[in-house]
Amino acid sequence: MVGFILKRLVQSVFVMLAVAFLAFSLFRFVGDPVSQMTGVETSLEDQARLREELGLNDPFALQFIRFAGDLVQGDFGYSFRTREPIGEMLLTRLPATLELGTVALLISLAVGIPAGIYTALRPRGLVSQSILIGTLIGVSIPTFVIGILLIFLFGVQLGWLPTYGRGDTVEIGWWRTSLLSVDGLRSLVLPALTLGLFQLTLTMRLVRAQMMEVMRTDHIRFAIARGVPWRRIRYRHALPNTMIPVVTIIGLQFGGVIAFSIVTESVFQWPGMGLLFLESIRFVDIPVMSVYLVVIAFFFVFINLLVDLIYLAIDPRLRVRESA
Amino acid sequence: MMLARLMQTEGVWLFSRNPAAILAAIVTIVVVAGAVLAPWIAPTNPYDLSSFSLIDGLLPPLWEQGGDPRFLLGTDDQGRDMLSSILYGARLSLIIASVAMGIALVLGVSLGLAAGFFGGRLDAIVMRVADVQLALPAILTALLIDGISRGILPREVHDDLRLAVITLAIALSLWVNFARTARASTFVERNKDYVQAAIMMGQHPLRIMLRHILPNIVGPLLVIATVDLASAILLEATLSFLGVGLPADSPSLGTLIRIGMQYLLSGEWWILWMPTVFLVVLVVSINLLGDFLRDLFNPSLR
Amino acid sequence: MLSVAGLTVRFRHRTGAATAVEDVTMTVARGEIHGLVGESGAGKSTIGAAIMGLLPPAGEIAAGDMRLGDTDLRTLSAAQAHHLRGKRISMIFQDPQTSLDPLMTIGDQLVETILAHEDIPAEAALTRAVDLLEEIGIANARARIRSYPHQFSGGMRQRVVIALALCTNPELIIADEPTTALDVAVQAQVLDLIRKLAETRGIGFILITHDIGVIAQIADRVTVLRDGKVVEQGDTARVLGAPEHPYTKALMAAVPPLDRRLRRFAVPRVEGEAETTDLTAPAREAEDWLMSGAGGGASMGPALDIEAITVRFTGERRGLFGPRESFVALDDVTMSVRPGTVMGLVGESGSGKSTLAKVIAALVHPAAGEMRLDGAALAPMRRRTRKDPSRRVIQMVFQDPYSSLNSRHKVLSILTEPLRLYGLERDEARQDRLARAMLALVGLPAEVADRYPHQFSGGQRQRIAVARALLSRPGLLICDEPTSALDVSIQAQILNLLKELQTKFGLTTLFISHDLAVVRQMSDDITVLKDGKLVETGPSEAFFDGPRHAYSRDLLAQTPTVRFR
Amino acid sequence: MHRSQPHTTVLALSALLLSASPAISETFSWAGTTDPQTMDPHAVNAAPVLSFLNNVYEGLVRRGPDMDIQPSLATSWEALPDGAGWRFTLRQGVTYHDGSEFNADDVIFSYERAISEPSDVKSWFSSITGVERVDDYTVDFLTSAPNPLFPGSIANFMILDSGWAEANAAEMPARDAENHATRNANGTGPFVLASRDPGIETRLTPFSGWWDTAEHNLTEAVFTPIGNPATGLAALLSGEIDFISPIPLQDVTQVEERDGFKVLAGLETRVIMLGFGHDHETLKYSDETTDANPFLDPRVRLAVAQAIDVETIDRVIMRGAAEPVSQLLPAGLSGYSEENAERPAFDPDAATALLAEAGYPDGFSFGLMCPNDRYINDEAVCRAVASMLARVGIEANVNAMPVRGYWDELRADNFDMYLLGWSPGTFDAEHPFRFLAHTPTERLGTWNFGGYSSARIDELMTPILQEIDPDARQGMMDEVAGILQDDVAYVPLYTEPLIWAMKDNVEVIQRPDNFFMLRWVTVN
Repeated sequence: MVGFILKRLVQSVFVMLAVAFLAFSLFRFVGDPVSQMTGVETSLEDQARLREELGLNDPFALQFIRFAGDLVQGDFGYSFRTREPIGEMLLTRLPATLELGTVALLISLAVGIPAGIYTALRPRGLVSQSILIGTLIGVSIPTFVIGILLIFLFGVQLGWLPTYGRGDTVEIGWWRTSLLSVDGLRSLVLPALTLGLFQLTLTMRLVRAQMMEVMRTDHIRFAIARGVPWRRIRYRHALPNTMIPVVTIIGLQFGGVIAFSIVTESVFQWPGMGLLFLESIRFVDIPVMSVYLVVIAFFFVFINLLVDLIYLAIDPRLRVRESA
Repeated sequence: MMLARLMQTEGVWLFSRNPAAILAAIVTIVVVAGAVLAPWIAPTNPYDLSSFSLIDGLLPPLWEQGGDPRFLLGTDDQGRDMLSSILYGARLSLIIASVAMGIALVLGVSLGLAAGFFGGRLDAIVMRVADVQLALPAILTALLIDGISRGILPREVHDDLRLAVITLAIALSLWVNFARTARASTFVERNKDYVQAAIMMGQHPLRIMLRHILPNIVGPLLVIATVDLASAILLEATLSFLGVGLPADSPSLGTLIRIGMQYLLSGEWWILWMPTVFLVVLVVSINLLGDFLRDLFNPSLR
Repeated sequence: MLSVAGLTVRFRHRTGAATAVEDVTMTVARGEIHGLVGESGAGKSTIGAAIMGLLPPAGEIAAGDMRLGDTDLRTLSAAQAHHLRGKRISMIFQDPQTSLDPLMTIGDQLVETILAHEDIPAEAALTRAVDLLEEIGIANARARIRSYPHQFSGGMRQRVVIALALCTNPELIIADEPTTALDVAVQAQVLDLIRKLAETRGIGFILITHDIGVIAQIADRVTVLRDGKVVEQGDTARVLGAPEHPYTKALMAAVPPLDRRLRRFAVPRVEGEAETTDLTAPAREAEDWLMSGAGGGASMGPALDIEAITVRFTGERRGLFGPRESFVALDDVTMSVRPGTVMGLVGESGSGKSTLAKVIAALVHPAAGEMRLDGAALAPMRRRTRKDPSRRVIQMVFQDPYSSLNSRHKVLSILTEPLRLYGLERDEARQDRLARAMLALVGLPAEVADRYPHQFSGGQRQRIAVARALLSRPGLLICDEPTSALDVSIQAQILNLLKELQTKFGLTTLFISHDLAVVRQMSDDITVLKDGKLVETGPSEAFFDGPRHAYSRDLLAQTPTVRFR
Repeated sequence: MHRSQPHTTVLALSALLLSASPAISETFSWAGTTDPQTMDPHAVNAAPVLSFLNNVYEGLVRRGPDMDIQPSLATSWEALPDGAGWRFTLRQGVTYHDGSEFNADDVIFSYERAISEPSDVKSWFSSITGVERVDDYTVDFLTSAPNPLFPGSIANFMILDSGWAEANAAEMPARDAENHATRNANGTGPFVLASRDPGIETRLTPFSGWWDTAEHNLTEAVFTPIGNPATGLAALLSGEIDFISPIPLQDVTQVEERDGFKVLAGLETRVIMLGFGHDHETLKYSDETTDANPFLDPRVRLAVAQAIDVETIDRVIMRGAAEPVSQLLPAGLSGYSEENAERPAFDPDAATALLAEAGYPDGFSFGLMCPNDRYINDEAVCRAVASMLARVGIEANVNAMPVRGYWDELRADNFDMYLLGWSPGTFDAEHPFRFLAHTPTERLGTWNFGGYSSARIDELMTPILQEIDPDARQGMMDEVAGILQDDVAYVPLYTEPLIWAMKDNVEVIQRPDNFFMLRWVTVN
């Protein structure tokens, strides 16, 4: 079990290194950093000087090590476009994206799991069928279309909810949250829904499949044969056994959430990292792109480590390892 | 071959009593046919500049007031026939999606097979690479690849390669699925006696993987292929929406939708909704087929 | 107490309905153990499910009635039926590994079951659970009750399962193959336990099994089923001792006796095969081909010597930097198989017998030790090249006939594979001929070559597997539990087939089985393994007449036998 | 969104100050597509930045509602004898937002800063040889040759407080790393930078100590960049913002039809035109014609002009909001040539004939370069042009790309024909002439990508720049315009419309250069 965690840690480090390397090559070889930083009117000598300053003439390996080192120390360099320190840029955007992603994920779980259970327990029922078809259509409509539709329905036509941005935010230290003000929460609804919908369908279908598998296992059949009350069978026996694989998937889903938050943020003008990333792509702001890359990878890896721990917590077979 | 057999027995029977699947199949066939035959059945060729005229711009669909019999689904801001654009667009989207899916399939399955069969270090490496890929979700990968190619390729080259870039990007974000599934099922098959027998008899690993294992893991792969085809189409659309998709003179469904977005409010609703509805219908039916296959290959869910 | 009359169960299929159980009538009295015996597809389990009211959706009770005491089981509402389950009828499943919820302590599972049926405080339920565990022989139950299923061994787990079935004092317990997944030693204990419970608590048992030995050991009365119909019913001693119905007779004849070695089994004419492989023309052709391989004349398989073979499996890392746990599967095993004879290899699960086979077949690499084939060194896995001649000489017949044949390939291509691989026959037409001939030799019609494996029964598949092995002109044949997945009558046929081929071609054979009775029928010599160590090895008859080692004696003692003559 | 703490006090303060103004309004929030990437007036020479900073910083001169030059930090200015340069008399008693005094040193400092190496606005001072401090409130800008237009050309040259800049180590515009001036500002302008959240929102509050009397009645102004046009429009219609610019043309009617909203559609001064590769020996992007460049033949260029139906482009793509033009600048601006007001009529047949006559009876193919995010519906226009040209038999391979990099492509001569929009910075014909018509040199014709060259125009350039007498000047202007039209050096298409959408209760002044001046905004 310790070995298990150790292994995952090593793997995570590997992943991070690989991504950092990607990011670095991106930063180093896509376009010329110097010509990016300097205007058309900068003289060649100045460029050469800058090149030297930035250490772009040093051996590749050395540069990478420096790059990685800076990252580890939280020095992310400066944006080509706005000249701002990327660390700060991301930090100001981070809360927005995390809050959006988390809420979306919560929505997807809060709705997806029950729906999955329901459709698993009544697979032939009319409701289940319609839910299934519904979600199927849900995944088939591009996220951005859904987003725009929601905006025009609830924002413009009904005027119930804000159409863009985060609304009022409250600052707790450097963390700027929109969870503590009514306006903020209202602005969160539409983006979170848009983002959550896709994950929701995934979660639901997964839970459904797992649950149906579990309901067929011997220990459930035995529980039935022992006359254990149905709800206990479903929620005390079947559900936990269902959740084990589901938990792991949720970790992977986080990747999806981040990815789609790019789309959602661009639709709702949500001031998160995704929006920043899109802009950096539009203006070929390589440093921002590469750092964003690293940050995302970090979160992904981190979440999945977390998931592994949860996994250990809920599965006794991994927790205790002696056998009579 | 194995599919063929499946179809003539179990499959067909289940299929025949699954209206959703039948409907989906029909729709898919019709759409795909329409897309493939676009050059022959489309009223006009949207790529041929002289074939349309700005004069016909923004005409509503036939049934709408002011519709023009020449343009069943109306025209866009350039005076292009929507129907033709959609057919050609679907064609492009399907080409991109299926090529990307194909690449992902070959890449992922071969890696997965090898990893699952040989295990050990190879397996570890492949899976770590997969992890890295997973850490960079589909859209991100696609955006990056596009961004990179913008950076390193001269512009006109990049524009010529745009199709390739998009396809590659999508493929890269899809291969992991195949790899993981192939690996998992290979692990299972590898320990079955028939593979053990083959190994014991000293057959060539390549032969064992391709002749023996592969045919036995086609099922789950097929399911993934279907679902991924759908998500590939969506991904392409999303990329186009984010502006890294295909240029407007060779519009894919996604590009059409992106263009249509400008007319969401303006009253020329058909420019947005015709392609969107088309896309959704297509994807839904492909997904339905995917579901059907999944149930087919996973009897316990029946 | 339980009376079933004229029970008929139908299953709806895509091709109409099939009758799984037809007009079955039986009764179970308090404290009676009623054996329900029959081969796969006989409908034993369906009867159990019907009584429990747990038929799968496709199944429906078409006729007959079932009463438990004065309650009519058929008229119960779903809710009533569910309440009755556990309260009055309970069930024991085959595999203790999977019948318990892995995420719940056995205590919780016991308590939950008790509380489900009785309105008593949780503490009371807990104490009863503990007592119960004590009663069914789980030491230090008070502590163990807080452990999770995976912390118990197979036998202990089956005891827990039984405890769960018992904890609400049901009148009737349906035990569906309760010992099939267990080793003989454990099986004996579990059976004793059931016996005891029947006597002390007066619980009626329906004991569903395919193993006549088990029935013979503990059942008071027995019902023999075939194709869903009752063939014979009555006191165990009577039915098994003096069977009236030919099927029962055949069944009994097919049961390998532990006390003597038969030349061959008198097998009932079931399935489509020719009873003996009386040599048809093609069969003879195949035979000649096999003979011709070894330079004409009655060939002799090679001698196999195994010296100090040790196999380690490395497992999880222990601590952060601790060493990997490594588990010794085979510990310094030395034995040898005389040319052209059958060596029986017996031992409980985990004794390492299959590992040994895999080492010889180069599927597992030994940590130490040497192997010799006719005196010539036999390279271990990592050093055995694909072109190594021994690859052809050593062939294997696997336990599970369902997974040993690639279901995606036609039988023909499965069979011709060795011919191509070892370049024994270059000519396609000839390969085809030979493959079909070989089918004839193992007693299958030639045309089956054009079918796919899934179109065959287990027995037929095993015959195909044998044919495949023969088609590489083997000298050493390894049979890893070749019959343990088969019904007794089929087992008999396969054993006959193997015997014949072995004697005919003088194949050196390593015959692995957990069933001493089967081994006795097959082997000239015998080797006993326990926890990877060699217990004893020597001539078979001597072993069965007087095993030297204590462990061997227990093994013999615990193997259920059928003696009613 | 995030409220700044001193908000309420500011409110009270400004309320007190604006007691003159009609009604007390609350926060005014407006949106645009792009965020000003810096608050440093010399770091980036781009419309979004300059437009925004004009509310915070001020120059020596400023432009009025109809682009007329008004005194700002300079009360008056006069040309030094024999074209030695210009003398500016500075306004006294002007204070910066931080309260410090404005004087000549700041002007000189700002000049030094503006021509420093990292600065992006050096070009404004290409004609300046030096700046001299006469006294605390008088400064001389010295030129080598007479430069009558100089005062008009520096309306966007904004003055920083030298003290503040030095105190915050912002003596130079930021280049690789940001400096204090990137996110902070200390100008003399009507609005104070209250809070800055790059890419998210920027808050301005009225400057109590402004030297001029405020015409606006705002207590706070919030700018939010909204990239997605649909979202932006939604934000306006849902009442979350008061003003947005631009909105998609096709949505104009929608907005107008809704009550509570209005659209201000004025004409911008920007002229959209097609340019040719006059100095290209061959076509770069032709599928067949690789040995020659047909566009060298004026008849072919004229054919192009005649083949394009500007009216239809205006009707369908520009929704009738554009105005066809015949010259490089819209009618009404100084230097516009009345006698060349006619543009070649739309006449496909004539065009076909011309092409045949020029030796291309069955046409040819070529590359049309086009931005896709610079001008209103720019890509759509290019495609329309392409399809119109296709009808007279010449096939344009449209290559649309983001404006980032577009100019580099043009400078690299990667085009056969290109789309260009030009707004005369000085609001005088000399501006386009100087940049587009003059043969490319170090300082002149710098945007004449096609390398069009006319000896006559070149020799007229200097006089035009130096001539003071209006009639004589206009004479020369007319001649230049005539030459350009006869040569069909460019094919002017139309002037771009300015589309501003706002709530009914918002009153703004739409200046032709599309700068949004808060000081003219009133909310009733």
